[in-house]
Amino acid sequence: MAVTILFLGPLRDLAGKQALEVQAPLDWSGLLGAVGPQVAEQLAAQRVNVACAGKVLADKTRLNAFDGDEVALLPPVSGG
Amino acid sequence: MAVTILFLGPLRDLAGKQALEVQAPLDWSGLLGAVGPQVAEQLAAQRVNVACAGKVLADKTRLNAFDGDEVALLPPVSGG
Amino acid sequence: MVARITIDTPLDVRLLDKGLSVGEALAAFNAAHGEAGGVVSFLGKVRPDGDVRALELSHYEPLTLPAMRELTETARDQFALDGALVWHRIGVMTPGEAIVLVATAARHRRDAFAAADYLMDHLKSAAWLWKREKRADGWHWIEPRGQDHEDIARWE
Amino acid sequence: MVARITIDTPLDVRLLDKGLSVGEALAAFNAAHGEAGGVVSFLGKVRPDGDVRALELSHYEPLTLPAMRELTETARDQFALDGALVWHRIGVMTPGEAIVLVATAARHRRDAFAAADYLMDHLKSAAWLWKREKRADGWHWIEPRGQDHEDIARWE
Repeated sequence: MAVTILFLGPLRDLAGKQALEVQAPLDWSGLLGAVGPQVAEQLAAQRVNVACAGKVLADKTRLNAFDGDEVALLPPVSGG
Repeated sequence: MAVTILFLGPLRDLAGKQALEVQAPLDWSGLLGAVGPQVAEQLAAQRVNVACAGKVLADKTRLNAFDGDEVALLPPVSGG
Repeated sequence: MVARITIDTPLDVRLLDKGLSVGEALAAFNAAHGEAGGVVSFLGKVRPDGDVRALELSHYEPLTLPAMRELTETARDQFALDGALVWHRIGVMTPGEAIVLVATAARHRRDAFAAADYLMDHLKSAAWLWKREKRADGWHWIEPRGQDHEDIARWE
Repeated sequence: MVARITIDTPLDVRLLDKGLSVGEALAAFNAAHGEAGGVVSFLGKVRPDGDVRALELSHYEPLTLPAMRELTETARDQFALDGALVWHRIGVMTPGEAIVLVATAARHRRDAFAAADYLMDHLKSAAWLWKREKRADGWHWIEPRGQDHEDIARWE
């Protein structure tokens, strides 16, 4: 089975897609490798949060996603 | 003709009536004499305002009401 | 919803001697200010406090409405409002009925909030309204209270 | 007015993918909180700014609604609310359309005002919503801005 990576907000445009399926399990380095260099650069920046299975991770570098989990990449929300 | 004195809010109960017609012209001492001792006592207190012909008087003791004027006695408005 | 109320003036100030339909009033106000980014409303209702059966508001016609209009103009200028609605009930009301409805429309949220708050703080003293409550033992006039002066002092 | 909307929970939090009828929503909220002395509402609309033709809000379902609910519960506890309504649009909207409707009901006016203000200041960061605007030259994502952090800092 697989882990689904979701690109939210402007990251969707940067990734060129809305979602991506990868092999489980998925950790932080696996994530950085899977999303392509542009999204990986954004991910490394502090302001992008990562949610796994519906919870925002306090420390995204400790990502540990299993079979069937959804990993959402959450850029800062918009102002205005 | 006459000047109409209006008793607003709780002053209406104190006066036992809503309005009173008196001879024009009407000045401050005429007003105090016309309204009865209980209302006169309230009027003397600072918190009761007097309006003449639709304007609240800055100095009510300078009241000078003419024929056809309405003199309104305005107790403090209610809180809550 | 069928709009039975139309608002065609930026500052809509009314004294009403009958019940007001809050939903319709606010729908009309929103429709009148389609370009405002933010609309704030305040609805004050008669609280079912203790044994209060009814509330009566009396006013002095020649002063009440002009004072409410003047206050609303001041709020518009001070908070750059697109428009304001200030409706006040007079007469006899029962618990749960609306006493006052204020709405403000502004380009920015903060202005709309501040203007509604300002209008409510100043309305009671501007409006020359006297209030009495009917309880089991009859009608009682409500005294002025210090809180109103404190409310106004916030803006000075 | 025929009430086509019924509110039967003290805290009514919704994400809506279609237009909302503000008048009906507020009428229903008022009806649901007949004993509250004060009801405050805030309506945020798409501003017809420059050449903005449309606005799109996207969100992340598993986070947005729980976060809005949690925020609303916090507001209820902090301001002793009788009830609150927090409705947010998602999807594509055009200028003049409602984006957000917040209403608060409390015994006292000051609490209702403060709670609505608090909810609006915190909603944007709690709600995990991303916004983009369609202009003549296509869609543009709206960047986060410092004001939001200042808005929240008011309450700390």
